Amino acid sequence: MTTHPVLRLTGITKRFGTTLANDAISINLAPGEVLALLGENGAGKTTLMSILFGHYTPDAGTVEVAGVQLPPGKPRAAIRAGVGMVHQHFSLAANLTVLDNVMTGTESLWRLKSSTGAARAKLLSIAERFGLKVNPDARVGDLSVGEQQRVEILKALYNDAKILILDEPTAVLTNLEAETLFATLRVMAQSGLSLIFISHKLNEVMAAADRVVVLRGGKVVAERMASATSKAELAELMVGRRVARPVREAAVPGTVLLEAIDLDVGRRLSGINFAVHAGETLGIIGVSGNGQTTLGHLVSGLARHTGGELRLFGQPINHTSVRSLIEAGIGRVPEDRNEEGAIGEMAIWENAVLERIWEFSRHGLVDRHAARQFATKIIDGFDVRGGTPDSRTRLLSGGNMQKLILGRNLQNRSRILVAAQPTRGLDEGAIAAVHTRILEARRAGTGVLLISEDLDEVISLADRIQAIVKGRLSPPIPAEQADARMLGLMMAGDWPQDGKFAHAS
Amino acid sequence: MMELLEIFTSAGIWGAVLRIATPLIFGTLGALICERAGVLNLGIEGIMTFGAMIGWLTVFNGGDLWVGLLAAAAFGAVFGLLHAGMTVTLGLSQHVTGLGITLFASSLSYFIFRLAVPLASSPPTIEPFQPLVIPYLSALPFFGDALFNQTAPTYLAILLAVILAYVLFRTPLGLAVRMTGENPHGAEAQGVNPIAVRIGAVMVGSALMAVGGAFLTLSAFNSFFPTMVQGRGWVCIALVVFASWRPGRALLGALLFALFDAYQLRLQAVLGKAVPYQLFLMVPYVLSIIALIVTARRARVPQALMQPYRRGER
Amino acid sequence: MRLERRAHRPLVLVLLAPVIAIMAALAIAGVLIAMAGAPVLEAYRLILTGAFGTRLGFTETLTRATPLMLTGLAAAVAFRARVWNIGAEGQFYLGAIAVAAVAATVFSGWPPYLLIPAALMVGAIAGMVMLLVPLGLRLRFGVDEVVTSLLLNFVVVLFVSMMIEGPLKDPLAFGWPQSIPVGPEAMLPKLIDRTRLHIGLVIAIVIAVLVYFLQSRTVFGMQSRAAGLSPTAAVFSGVPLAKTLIKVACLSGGLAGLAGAIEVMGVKGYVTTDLSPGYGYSGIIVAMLANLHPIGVIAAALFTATMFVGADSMGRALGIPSYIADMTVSLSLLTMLVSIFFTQYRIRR
Amino acid sequence: QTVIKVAGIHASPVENAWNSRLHEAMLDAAKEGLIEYVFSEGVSGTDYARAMREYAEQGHQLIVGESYAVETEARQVAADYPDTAFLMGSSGEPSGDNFGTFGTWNHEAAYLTGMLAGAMTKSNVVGSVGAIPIPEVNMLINAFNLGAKEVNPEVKTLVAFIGTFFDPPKAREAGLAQIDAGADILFGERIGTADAAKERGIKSVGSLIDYTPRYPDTVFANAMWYFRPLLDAALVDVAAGTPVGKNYTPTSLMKDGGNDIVYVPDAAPAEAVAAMEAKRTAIKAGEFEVPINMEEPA
Ligand SMILES: Nc1ncnc2c1ncn2[C@@H]1O[C@H](COP(=O)(O)OP(=O)(O)OP(=O)(O)O)[C@@H](O)[C@H]1O
Ligand SMILES: Nc1ncnc2c1ncn2[C@@H]1O[C@H](COP(=O)(O)OP(=O)(O)OP(=O)(O)O)[C@@H](O)[C@H]1O
Ligand SMILES: [Mg+2]
Ligand SMILES: [Mg+2]
Repeated sequence: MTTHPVLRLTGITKRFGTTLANDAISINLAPGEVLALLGENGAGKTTLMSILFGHYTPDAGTVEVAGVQLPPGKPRAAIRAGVGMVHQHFSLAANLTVLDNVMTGTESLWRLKSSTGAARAKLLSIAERFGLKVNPDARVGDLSVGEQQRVEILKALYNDAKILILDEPTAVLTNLEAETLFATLRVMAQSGLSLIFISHKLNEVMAAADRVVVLRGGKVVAERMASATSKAELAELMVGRRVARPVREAAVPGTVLLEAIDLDVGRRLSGINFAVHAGETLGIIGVSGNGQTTLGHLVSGLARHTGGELRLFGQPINHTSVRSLIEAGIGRVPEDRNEEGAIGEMAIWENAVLERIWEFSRHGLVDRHAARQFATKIIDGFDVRGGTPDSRTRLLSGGNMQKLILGRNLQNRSRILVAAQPTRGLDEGAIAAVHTRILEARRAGTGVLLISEDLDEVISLADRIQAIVKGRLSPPIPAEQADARMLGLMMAGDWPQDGKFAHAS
Repeated sequence: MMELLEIFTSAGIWGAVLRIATPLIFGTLGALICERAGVLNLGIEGIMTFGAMIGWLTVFNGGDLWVGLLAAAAFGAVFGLLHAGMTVTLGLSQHVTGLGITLFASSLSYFIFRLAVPLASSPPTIEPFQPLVIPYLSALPFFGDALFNQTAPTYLAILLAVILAYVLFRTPLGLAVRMTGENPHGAEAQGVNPIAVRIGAVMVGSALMAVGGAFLTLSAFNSFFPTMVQGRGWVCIALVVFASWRPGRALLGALLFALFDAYQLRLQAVLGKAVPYQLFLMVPYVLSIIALIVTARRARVPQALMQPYRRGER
Repeated sequence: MRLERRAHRPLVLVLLAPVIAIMAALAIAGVLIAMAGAPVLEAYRLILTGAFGTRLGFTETLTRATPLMLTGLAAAVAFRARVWNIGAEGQFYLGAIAVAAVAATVFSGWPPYLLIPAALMVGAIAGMVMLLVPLGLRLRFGVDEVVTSLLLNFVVVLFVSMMIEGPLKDPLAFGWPQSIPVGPEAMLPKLIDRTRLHIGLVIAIVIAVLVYFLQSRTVFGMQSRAAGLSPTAAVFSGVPLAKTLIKVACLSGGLAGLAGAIEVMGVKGYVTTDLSPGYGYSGIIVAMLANLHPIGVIAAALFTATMFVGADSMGRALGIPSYIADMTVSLSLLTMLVSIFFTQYRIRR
Repeated sequence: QTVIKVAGIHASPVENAWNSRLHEAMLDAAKEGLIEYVFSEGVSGTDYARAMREYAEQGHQLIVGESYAVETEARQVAADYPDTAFLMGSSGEPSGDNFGTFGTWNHEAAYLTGMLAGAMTKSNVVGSVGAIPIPEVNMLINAFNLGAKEVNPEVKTLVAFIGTFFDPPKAREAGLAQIDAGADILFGERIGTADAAKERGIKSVGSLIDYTPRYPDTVFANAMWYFRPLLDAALVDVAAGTPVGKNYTPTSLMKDGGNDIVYVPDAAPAEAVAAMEAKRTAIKAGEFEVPINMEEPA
């Protein structure tokens, strides 16, 4: 490409306290180009994009769009210059409508009347053109995550973005949704839009990007044309050493540990059947909104079944509570580690013991010594980096927080591990670490219930796979028979009604 | 028992409702603007007091009544700026700052009043707003007395509720305010400066609160007394929640509250001391709580209410 | 120019912050004092001697700090668990009136060593009940307790007024609305004779230490903090959310109720509707100044009381309007908030 | 003759009608060179005892104020400072040698205003707006009602309490409510009541201070109360060194100039004025005693 760049970042440097988040980063973007920005958690990707968009003021460096330098720290100027951004953490107002969200800031604040009609028409026409269907009057809080993602993109496009930045747009999407998204993005690129996207999913990067820039520790460490690199190389560039996801060996399933028989949870789960064996991983896949959260909550002690039977070690159990399940040996990894998994403002040691506080207290008094020791063991044993037992948990990166959560569950070897979306948003190195731990636990005889929307993850970890669709569970198929097409069909609800796949064991 | 209902058929009670409601309408709309932008302003009680004092003092020193209202608004905005400077720019606790401002603004009002006004046996008076005669309407039987025999600020208050509803829901500025109250990060991402919006909203809101206070000394009465605001500010804070953050319902809520107040005053005349008067005085508060229970599930609290927004922090 | 969180709080600043805050507040108050035509430096000296310089000033400062410590603790305990108790004023009054109702009637004739603890208990329970109402409404109906607890303050004060003009009216007070006295047996022993300083101060300090212990060392402390910081995560960790919040409310409301009981039994002897000059509201400010730390509450309450008693006495000595006291207090609260903030943040560029 | 150092402690701001009576009397005395006067206002119940002690320690010889909300504590303070004299508005008894009390007795004047009102009312309904039903307010309203009934047995009396001492707009609303209920003459124990009367063009009666200048066409009579006789009596005792621990209330009676009616002569019918004046003379001569009824008026 010989045309001169639509975007030029020169020498961007940004420091947060003692962290050097961006260190003299320079990047160009050509018209119609799709650039992937890759890097470990905390490499500085979001920071860089926030500077480009004007959220943060850089300590040094400049941003030029189409040859014109943007004033630092002015999102409005960036928007005017044609930069659109889809944030890693959605910046939507749940209580407002889609149209309200899209229209905010698009008109002069001192106009006496919003041109709602024109805005609606424009929104619908953009939605039409790029195949991003939405209802402009829906309340955003009522939309699914995938739909909210669409609104985020529409927001950027509505402002006539020429450069679109997407910060981990697929982190919360299913493969299917992600594929649709990338198809849309390709169309956009062809019509002249330039794109930067951030992702931890190497498949996506390889499939969608023209060029890849890799950040590490705030520096650009490599730049590759997508056609001239491989997933393995990218992974190594990111982490700085060779990483490979562990490979699952054949399972030796033992007795049934946890079993559901025709189980209902209100109207959200109905008539589901599954069985988790010792030393085996059962994977549950599905598109979000079909009942995974409820299933995860049920086996975590947060929801109760209203019909059917739940058996733990062969014994039917009627009411579950968090404590009873933990005491019975169930380890739980929640799907949202920031919301449910840990309390950012509390110390690491507190988060390590909170859910099993009775083991670390006597007569209502917390045994802080024992609790700190436990935390230290997790930190050492599970390679949790970036904190001591007494530091605030918020300081940990996503991957390390996830290791802490896994660690507190596996330190004293759980008999059953429920892992919901265990690697959501994690970088390649962290994913490998988490997967290794899960496989280790399985090898040691733990029965794992893996609930995930990431097909690759399920295929590589699970021994048997079931799909969840509209609150119902498909019958299991062995992982050996699973391929993307087959799983795709299952997630669409396409399975024989007699409950058996013809070729299932 | 008929007597209890007959009270409602007198024009007097409806006129009283509008009068009693007026300071509440101003105050509630002011608090509503602040909260829509995400800032709880518990400074209201003190700001109303200051408005009552400074509005009156301006007129006492020869200013026009409208100049008095403007002075109140201006000083209200200054206290708003103080509140915003602490809670928006610095992100300090909104409760505490607000309570601190209430204490400061009220004591400062009394202090200034004491220094500025010579001691007299009964507080000096000004010539307050007179009822605005509206051609034809004021002459209507019953309705003329009930609805169209008010001073100009009362009509202004009602008009303001309508204007505010329009601004909030039909203009880009209103959308920016609502977005800021729901998700300041979202506002920022769309090129709206949430800090500026919040500061502006708190200043405007506080100005209205002060005007509500000034109504007490420039229309409802003609002198300033220390402590004369008598908790009306707190009632406004409750009314905002009661109104689910909607100007129209705020108007309604203020009128309803005033109706209870007007009714209980008249009820005393009918029932005498058969029932402790405190029970009547409790009614508006208790009803507000009941209303909150009824509307709680439906109310959409601005999501970012009381959450400080600091640029570049996550 | 923007604000940046400091990695750690420099000790020098932490120590300097209150000093700077007080100086700033006094500087602003100085302008107002000068406006009133009084000598400013003399005024400063009088504030100091007013609060500490005499036996009277010193004991009055401590007396005034006592209820503030308790209502400050009430707010600190609740806010830590994100229970927004703005209703300490009402809990204070209900605690007070409850004591007045039982001390000289139900408990009459009891020996002081039984009567006093029992009466204090009754006050605390009344305060608890008063906070359980808004908390119950929140848990059951999702009603925001900021507003309900605030509104209940007015209901309680009216209720108290009804009681002291009705069933609890003191027949010997010639019709003036005040409650029957708690009686001499129920009065808390004085710490120093011929002053108002009473044993309540010791009770408040001991309780602050206990609360500190409770919050930092016990399961309840940890769980209530978790419930406050992140209800979802707390539930996931098996923290019984409702139960924990109810306990928090009992503690917080109980402390505010106790404050009312102690004020009646320590100072006044009976209840009127001006028993509290806003102790419930000031408690919130005290708690925030203390950064919700129970031991800090002791210091913050002392500070607030010092400013008030000192400025009040100064105003009286110089003959400037007595509102100067409230002004000085509120100014120093506001400047204190700001200066504490700058121990945590710095301004860059 | 030595100048006596006097300190006033007002629970309310000195604008409050009752406090203003004390305040003005003391200001006048100071102007005449009889006393040196300092004061605190808006002193809450919690702070009241401290204010007393501070003034006592500063060496003020006479402390004037109101102990309604702090009866017990105030007497304790007096006991702790035996060399200081206290003169307190109080519903209780004097105590010791140095704690004297007084009540606010302008009920006689209120009775006389009631006589005028009873004669003047056309609707035969008169209303009173009070703060809260405390003895001295009750006594006043009862006397007013009794006076009205004496000349007009048909008259119906309305009473409203606004539940607070300080909310003039509320007093005004209460007044309006009574007008709506038929009253055509209002007795305003609270400021604000006359505003309602003025607004509706009816007549009104003031209490404690002379409201006629403030509402010239509305307030035709006032039940005045004078603090000066009380103050003078106490000052005499202080100067002479005789104990002040006694009840000074009788000094409030009309015959001693402690209260009286002030009215606009041609506002009321001549025969009503004549009847009232006759009663006034009788009271002053000690021939008629206005009944004291401290019960809450019905
Ligand atoms: N507002 C902030 N204040 C302090 N530190 C910050 C802030 N934003 C980012 N950081 C730190 O800067 C570094 C880079 O963060 P950034 O969010 O850019 O990483 P990232 O590459 O986007 O990571 P991820 O893949 O997890 O999204 C991290 O160490 C992070 O903790
Ligand atoms: N409390 C509830 N009341 C009624 N319906 C609910 C409730 N919670 C969830 N649902 C509905 O039940 C279905 C399954 O919900 P669930 O949250 O378990 O889905 P999910 O697959 O975990 O979704 P996601 O991945 O988006 O979190 C959805 O259609 C959801 O809208
Ligand atoms: Mg990121
Ligand atoms: Mg879900």
